[in-house]
Amino acid sequence: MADVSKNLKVYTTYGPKSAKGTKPAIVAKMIEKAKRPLFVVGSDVLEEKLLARAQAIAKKGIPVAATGHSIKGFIDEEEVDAKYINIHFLGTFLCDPKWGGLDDNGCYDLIILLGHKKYYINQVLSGLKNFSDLKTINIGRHYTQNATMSFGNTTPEVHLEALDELIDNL
Amino acid sequence: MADVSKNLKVYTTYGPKSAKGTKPAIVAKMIEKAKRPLFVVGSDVLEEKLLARAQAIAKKGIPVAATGHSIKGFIDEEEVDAKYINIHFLGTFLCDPKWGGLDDNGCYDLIILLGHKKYYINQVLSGLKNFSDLKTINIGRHYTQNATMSFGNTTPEVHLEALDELIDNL
Amino acid sequence: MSELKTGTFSVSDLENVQINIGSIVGAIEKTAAEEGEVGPTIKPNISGLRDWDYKLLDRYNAVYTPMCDQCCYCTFGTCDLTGNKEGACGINMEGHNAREFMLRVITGASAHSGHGRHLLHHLIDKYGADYPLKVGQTNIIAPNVQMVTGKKPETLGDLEDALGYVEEQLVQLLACVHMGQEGEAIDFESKAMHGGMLDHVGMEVSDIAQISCLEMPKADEEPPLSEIGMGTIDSEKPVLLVIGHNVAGVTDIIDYMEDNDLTENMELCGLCCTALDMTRYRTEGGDVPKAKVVGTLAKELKMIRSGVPDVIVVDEQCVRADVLREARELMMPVITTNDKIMYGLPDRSEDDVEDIIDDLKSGREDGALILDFEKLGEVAPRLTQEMSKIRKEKGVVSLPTEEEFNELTSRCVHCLACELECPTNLPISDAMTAAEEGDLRAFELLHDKCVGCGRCEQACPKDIPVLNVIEKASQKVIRNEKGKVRVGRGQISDPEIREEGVNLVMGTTPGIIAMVGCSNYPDGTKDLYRIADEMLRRNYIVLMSGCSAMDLGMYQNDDGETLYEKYPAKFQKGNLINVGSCVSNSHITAAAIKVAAIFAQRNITGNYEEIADYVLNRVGAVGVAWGAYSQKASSIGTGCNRLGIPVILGPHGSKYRRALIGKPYEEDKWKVLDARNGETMDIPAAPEFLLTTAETIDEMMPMLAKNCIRPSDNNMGRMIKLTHYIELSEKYLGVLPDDWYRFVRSETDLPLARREELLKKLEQEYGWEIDWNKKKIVSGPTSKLDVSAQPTNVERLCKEA
Amino acid sequence: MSELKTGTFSVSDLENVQINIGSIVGAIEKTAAEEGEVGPTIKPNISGLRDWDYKLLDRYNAVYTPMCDQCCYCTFGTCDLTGNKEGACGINMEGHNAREFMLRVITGASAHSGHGRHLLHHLIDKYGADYPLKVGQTNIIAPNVQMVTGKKPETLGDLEDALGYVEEQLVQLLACVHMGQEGEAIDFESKAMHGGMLDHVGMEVSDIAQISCLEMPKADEEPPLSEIGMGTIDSEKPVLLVIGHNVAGVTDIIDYMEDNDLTENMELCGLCCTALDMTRYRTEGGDVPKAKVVGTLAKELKMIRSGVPDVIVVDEQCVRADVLREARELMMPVITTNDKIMYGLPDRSEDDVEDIIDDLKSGREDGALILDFEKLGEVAPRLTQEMSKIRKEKGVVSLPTEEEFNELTSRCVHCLACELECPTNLPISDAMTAAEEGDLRAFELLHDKCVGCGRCEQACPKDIPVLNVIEKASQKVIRNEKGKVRVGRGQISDPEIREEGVNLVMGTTPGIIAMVGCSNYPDGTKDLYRIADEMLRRNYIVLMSGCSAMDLGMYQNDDGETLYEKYPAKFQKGNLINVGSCVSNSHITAAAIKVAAIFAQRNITGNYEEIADYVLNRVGAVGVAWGAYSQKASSIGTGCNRLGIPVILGPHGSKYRRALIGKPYEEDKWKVLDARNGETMDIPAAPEFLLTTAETIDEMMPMLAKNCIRPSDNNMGRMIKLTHYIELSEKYLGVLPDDWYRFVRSETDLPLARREELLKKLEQEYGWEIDWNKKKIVSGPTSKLDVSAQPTNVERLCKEA
Repeated sequence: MADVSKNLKVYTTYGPKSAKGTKPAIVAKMIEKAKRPLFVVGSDVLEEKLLARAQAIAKKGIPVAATGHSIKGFIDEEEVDAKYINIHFLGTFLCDPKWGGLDDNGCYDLIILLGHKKYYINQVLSGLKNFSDLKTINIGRHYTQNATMSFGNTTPEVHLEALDELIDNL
Repeated sequence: MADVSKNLKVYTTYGPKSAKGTKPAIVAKMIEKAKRPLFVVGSDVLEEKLLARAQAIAKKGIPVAATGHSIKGFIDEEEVDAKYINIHFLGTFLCDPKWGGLDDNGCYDLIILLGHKKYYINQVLSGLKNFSDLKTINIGRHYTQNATMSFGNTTPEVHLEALDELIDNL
Repeated sequence: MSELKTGTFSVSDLENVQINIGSIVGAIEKTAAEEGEVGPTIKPNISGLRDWDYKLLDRYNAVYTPMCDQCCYCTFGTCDLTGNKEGACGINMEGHNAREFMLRVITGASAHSGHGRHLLHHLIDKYGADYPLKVGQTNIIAPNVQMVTGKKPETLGDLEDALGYVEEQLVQLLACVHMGQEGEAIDFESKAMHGGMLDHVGMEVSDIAQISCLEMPKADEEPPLSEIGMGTIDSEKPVLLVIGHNVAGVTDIIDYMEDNDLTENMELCGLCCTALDMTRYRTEGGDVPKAKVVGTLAKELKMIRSGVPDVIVVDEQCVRADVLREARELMMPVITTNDKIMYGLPDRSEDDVEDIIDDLKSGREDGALILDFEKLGEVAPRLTQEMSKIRKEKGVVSLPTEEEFNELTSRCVHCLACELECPTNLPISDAMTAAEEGDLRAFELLHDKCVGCGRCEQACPKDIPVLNVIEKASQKVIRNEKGKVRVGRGQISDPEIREEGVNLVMGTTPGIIAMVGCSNYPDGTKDLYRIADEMLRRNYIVLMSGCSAMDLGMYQNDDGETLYEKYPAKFQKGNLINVGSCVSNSHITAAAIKVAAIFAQRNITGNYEEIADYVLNRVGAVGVAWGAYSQKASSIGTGCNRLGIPVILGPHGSKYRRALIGKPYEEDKWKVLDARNGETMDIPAAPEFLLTTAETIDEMMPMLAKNCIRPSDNNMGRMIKLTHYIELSEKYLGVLPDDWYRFVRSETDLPLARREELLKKLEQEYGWEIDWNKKKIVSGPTSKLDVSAQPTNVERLCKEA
Repeated sequence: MSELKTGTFSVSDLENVQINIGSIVGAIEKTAAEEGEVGPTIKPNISGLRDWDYKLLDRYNAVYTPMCDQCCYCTFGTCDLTGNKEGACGINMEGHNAREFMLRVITGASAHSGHGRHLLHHLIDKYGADYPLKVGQTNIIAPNVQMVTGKKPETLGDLEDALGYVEEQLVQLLACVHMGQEGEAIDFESKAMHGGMLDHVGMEVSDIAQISCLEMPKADEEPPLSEIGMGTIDSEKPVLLVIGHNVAGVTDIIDYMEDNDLTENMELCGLCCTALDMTRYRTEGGDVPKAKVVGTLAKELKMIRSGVPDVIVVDEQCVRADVLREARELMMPVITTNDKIMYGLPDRSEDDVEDIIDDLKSGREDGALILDFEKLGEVAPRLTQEMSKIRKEKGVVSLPTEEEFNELTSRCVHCLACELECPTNLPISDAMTAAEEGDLRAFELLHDKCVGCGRCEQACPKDIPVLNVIEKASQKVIRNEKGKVRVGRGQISDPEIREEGVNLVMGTTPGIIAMVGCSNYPDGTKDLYRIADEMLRRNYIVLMSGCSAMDLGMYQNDDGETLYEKYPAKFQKGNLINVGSCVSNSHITAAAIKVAAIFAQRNITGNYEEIADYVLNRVGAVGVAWGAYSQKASSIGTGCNRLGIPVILGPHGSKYRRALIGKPYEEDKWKVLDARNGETMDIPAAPEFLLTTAETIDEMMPMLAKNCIRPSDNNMGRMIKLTHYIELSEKYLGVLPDDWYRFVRSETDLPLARREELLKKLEQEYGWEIDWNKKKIVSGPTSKLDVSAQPTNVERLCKEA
């Protein structure tokens, strides 16, 4: 079992509130329980091995917000409900209870993040942490303080293993 | 046994480096091992119960830097080597390898702190943390991030218990 | 109209040309040459006084205690600098903290001079640029301005030149905050000093402009007293509360109230320096103040939460950011009157008075921005009358009832979150317990110690409105909060300086204690009273300003007297002076400058270094900012520091991130030159710091006396100062100070009553040689007594250097 | 000399009076009245353009992404504001972050205008206050100055008035940073906008002053090319490196070198904008640049560590704080020349040249502060000659040898600390592994991506000098770093605007892409090349400045050509322009202002709101600060924003803490008025932001095209813009954009080649009604096509509002 819940070391801190370390199985459970989860992927997801996992997660029926130019990795995939949106816009809209979501079906209640630049997503999450009640889980390779929960800092290998475990649990 | 090593919660943070939580027995060992420990007490030590403990610690042969007006609590005590000094001055001198110490016998290698205003000592310790290699241990009632080690946030009762345990171990 | 270009014109060529003289006046160079002697630093730029700063910084080292270990200025960051690491731009922890400190200093300086600029625009508009400056009996109208800019302002318009210089320099300093500017801490320190100096120029401009135009006391030796305290406000009347620092708009309110006979029918009261300046308005010559003072920033939230004000008018500085949010809850309309604080309110400056009042009293709008002061003058008092009725009718209540109070105190789960979040870590939880048991005394004690910031409420997991609980529990105490504060007098007059200067310089008046700064006291407001009373009884001159001046007036002795009533108000030993509001702090440095100018006949014009050197070596003054808090306090203090005046801060002051502390054990640092011949003289370590903190009042007492000691003291002066140092140390610390002997140059320096005892100590403990027949010291002292020596740190001032 | 006071004088009374005209010129009010039409906002104060800001902010909401959850401004704090809690002063997270953003904006603005003030003092000293401003073929010498201050400067001296205004306002804004000032985020936002606007005035003053005096290209349509890159420096020669932004002192070095025939015997090269401005010095008319450009801030540490420079001269801004510490290690004396950066060095300005050189070459001193530029001009080149010999003799080496390199790479324990500390989280550990195995490609790739900040070294527990390792591994690449950068041309000329204006406003030139900002790219410098090349091929006008202009010149296509060589440099579609250095960014906003002035005949004098409204609705320009980094970039961007120009930042730009983002789904926000009659018009959401970030170049490409769309586009223009939007989306994202149809007002707006396909989509996917016979849209579009509509957001500009 890939233990990604350790090494929550931050190199700089935003303040006293920090993401909880979490494990694939817990993430899977939270996704199950969520009414309107959203899977938000960044451009780094286009790396081959990561993309395969991202697609697999998307195929579990979670709508995808493809940020950066990551949409390229989801265009021809069947069973994938992916739409392009800029992450800074997405972060803005997610704080707005009046936003209808990517599909006009209303707000989301759980955000799962993968494939983002660490420093960038940590900033976007800083907005969500401070100005929304949204639960956010970063399943990327770096611990991000500003998520509600986050995988710890891991090697690429352990990270892929964790994602596989997550997929198995979904 | 008073467990003062828990509740290291910070309400605001200075950065990623934080004091380790510690226990009376460990503190006692560190004092034993130190070549030139210095016991730095603040004015809050003049509270009766705390003063008794501070005096007891001082009587174990550790020189006392009495800051604020705490010297009042040590004047007539036998076996106590206490001198008044302003804590901001002390913090400055401690960063200076050329300082001869309160008794002209050279620099100290371990600082034990008790009876200070939390916000004030945390600032002084911020200077020591960033500009010296000195080991500092706060055995006060509040967790101070900028010490090398610190008791956690405790109630007055648990705190006194911990001090007694420390005294017993010295 | 055609334009004049640079060049040489013969005046006869200029026939039929209209020159707009009004706008020229400020630009004509009043070269200091006209003023007689001129110093070398007229309008110094950033590096202009660097040599002087380096001299100070060599002895008084910058000591950093970072508030944060990170830098988040640029987007390479955040960078962790812990352990003096370098960030992405190469700056290290020292450099960054020096920069942070400088930024806070120039923020404070900008607040003052930005305030001055606003006020000056307004007053020039109203009174004209050629309105003469009138500040009382003095030939030096603006000591700071003259010393720094090399010019003697005589009219309102003249002040623009000084402000223009300050603004240019402040922008240069702010530019230095940018990524990739200064790399070394010591030069940031010199820049911070520059900012502090500019601050005193900016403050002086602000205050002398308003003193001149608004009929404020002018170097008055006995200005009237004003009422102060929440207990002085008659809540049965309609209550108009003003908050801030800039009295410009409030004067229109006062005028309107008088013109419309409203003065008796309503209460006009204020918080912070606007309140102080309100009491100065038209009290030149001793008139009764036109308004009451509620208190300091620490009372802002408390006063609003009391529910007493019907309308709130805010101007600028030290106004809580949540005034509108808080007032909304209690149906108090808020009027903003200054573009520095607009709260997102609609600009009604151009609208009809009736419409504005209508929108506010109906509750359609929470508040209004009114930049037209004449309109403000009418709207505010009229609206207050209306709101008073409406709010009484609706039965607006604020503080909890007895029942609610009991519920609230019992709701507390004693998690201590409030205490850990409290800036002062006050024991709120214990007070809750006591209150639950019916004992309110713990809360009453907290009421004084509490700075009214409200962080406890933000932290409480049970949503207890902690501040309301404290206030409810302290109603009895609050009702008795009735004090007196002396109205700010402005400058110290020339005759006063002439009389007292010699005592100060020779040391027979033991020193000046200037208590400035904010109400962020570590242990409540009474401490101020203790300091002032102790030092006044010892014949020190005590100067007050701003929040400290207010808080001092809140305490009464057993006879029901405040210190303002107990002590006279001349510039003379044992006198207690309130110079005025925050910007009046410039008169404190001005007093030191004037001692040099009047008593010692030094040229001050463009002559900063010489004057600062004079003050450092001869004028025994110590600043105290016991409740150090705002950025302005850091700039005021730093301006004092550059001028050679040491400042002691309360423990919160450690959060300014840096102190300036000397090392008495570094012997080579405690030397000066004798200006008579350039020879080196040993001096004792006093002042031993320029900026430091103390933990408690008790600790500070002997520090005050010690740091009034100056190299130039004659033996009478030194004896007096040393006596106080020793007595205060024994009284408050219980011990003879470790270093008392270092201040002894000869037996005549020793306290008369204890000469023999101390001579014995010198012999036995320090190995000095004593001639017991003559009761004289034969050898021992490191510094020599030579009353005609002329101590200086500046080589060029020596005759044969 | 006696003083003129305010009053009315008849000139004949003034016989025998000498008026010092030189100092009067600046003060004479050149009332805008003389200039013809005058707008309502001459020298607006903080609240002067608040209405306009509120209009922008209502549509483009401030979005905060805090860099820190705490506030540590005052000593009540630190306060934790997480979750929008209130701190001790009542400010909440929103308010504090808005304030922080504003502080960064005014820091940037102060850097520029502080630089301008320094330069102006220097140039007026040298050339006189009446030296005429000369910026090329234009009647509008200073569009930003004229628009904001209401005055047309004509001489150097005239610029002082504009700077004085900027300084006064910046101090007002800095005052607002003080505790207890503004309480609502939205008013901090308006203040930030104010700071951004001031920045462009300050930049314009700086640049037109130097263009005028220093014989820089003046709106040149084909300025010369300059060499750029570390590979262009001949390290065999003595090398003098200058770093910073203020070319004032460097011109004296160039002159001395020419006068003493040193030009061929040594290399003068520069980093950052001083380098760019060096190449502009005396190249008016096409002369060969007098120096070489090394590159941007990202090359500073790399260049020093290369060991190549023999002497370093720094001036101000974007100079690493550790230059002195780094240079000391390599025996390179450092000369500081500006009081903003003094590094604690001794002031040698008054000393003898020989003494200075002696002290530096002997190593007695690490460096010197020389504020006298004439002295600097001699010392720097002479010292370089000397140091070159000495350093070669001593065999000063910098980068590791092969052997050391191997030791260093194998010392790495792959703990990843460097990667997590790296601002861009670069894969250093993997590169170490590869290098250990003899493969240097990974490091070569890192060399371009690495911003040269050195934080990796601070983090490394094994003390590996990571940057040296990268540089050593990349020597081959570095030797080939040889490019060309076009010398900065300054303003866009009136004839150019006249010709191109119509295309821009009507949309037939699809837009202007202005690439500004710093080299803090998320994925290396090549991205700039990709953006510019893509947009240039599509006939956009691409404007470059500062660091971006440099980095763009570092890349060559397969033919060995840089884009500067490939594309012409007129202000015309498909042209590539370098306006110049950081302060030249003002010419970008100036170009937009001039379009309104020249093409649309709008009065610009004191008429900010109308011009900004015009730009927002009609000028399809987008700014890109892909390497957003310094505070200056935030002020430049914010100045663009207030003028209605949207800006896209790279992902690091999220660390500016706030964006301005519109919500396309809020339908009521996307409306304007038709100035012909005041009727409301629906518009598409473009620009849909004023400030936002993008993750990658690929993502940004379609954003650029989309946000050049304006309500005023005619159908030809809209068709072209929409075509590019769709094509770029398909090319870079692989999909037709979701919202393409929202920009369609009629079938003529559709890309010609795909009209039928898209009409079908409109019918099938969006339910629009199509008349297939006429191939016309019958119903569906939300916005109407009306080429003569005059979109505006300002009610007062409507004829019948």
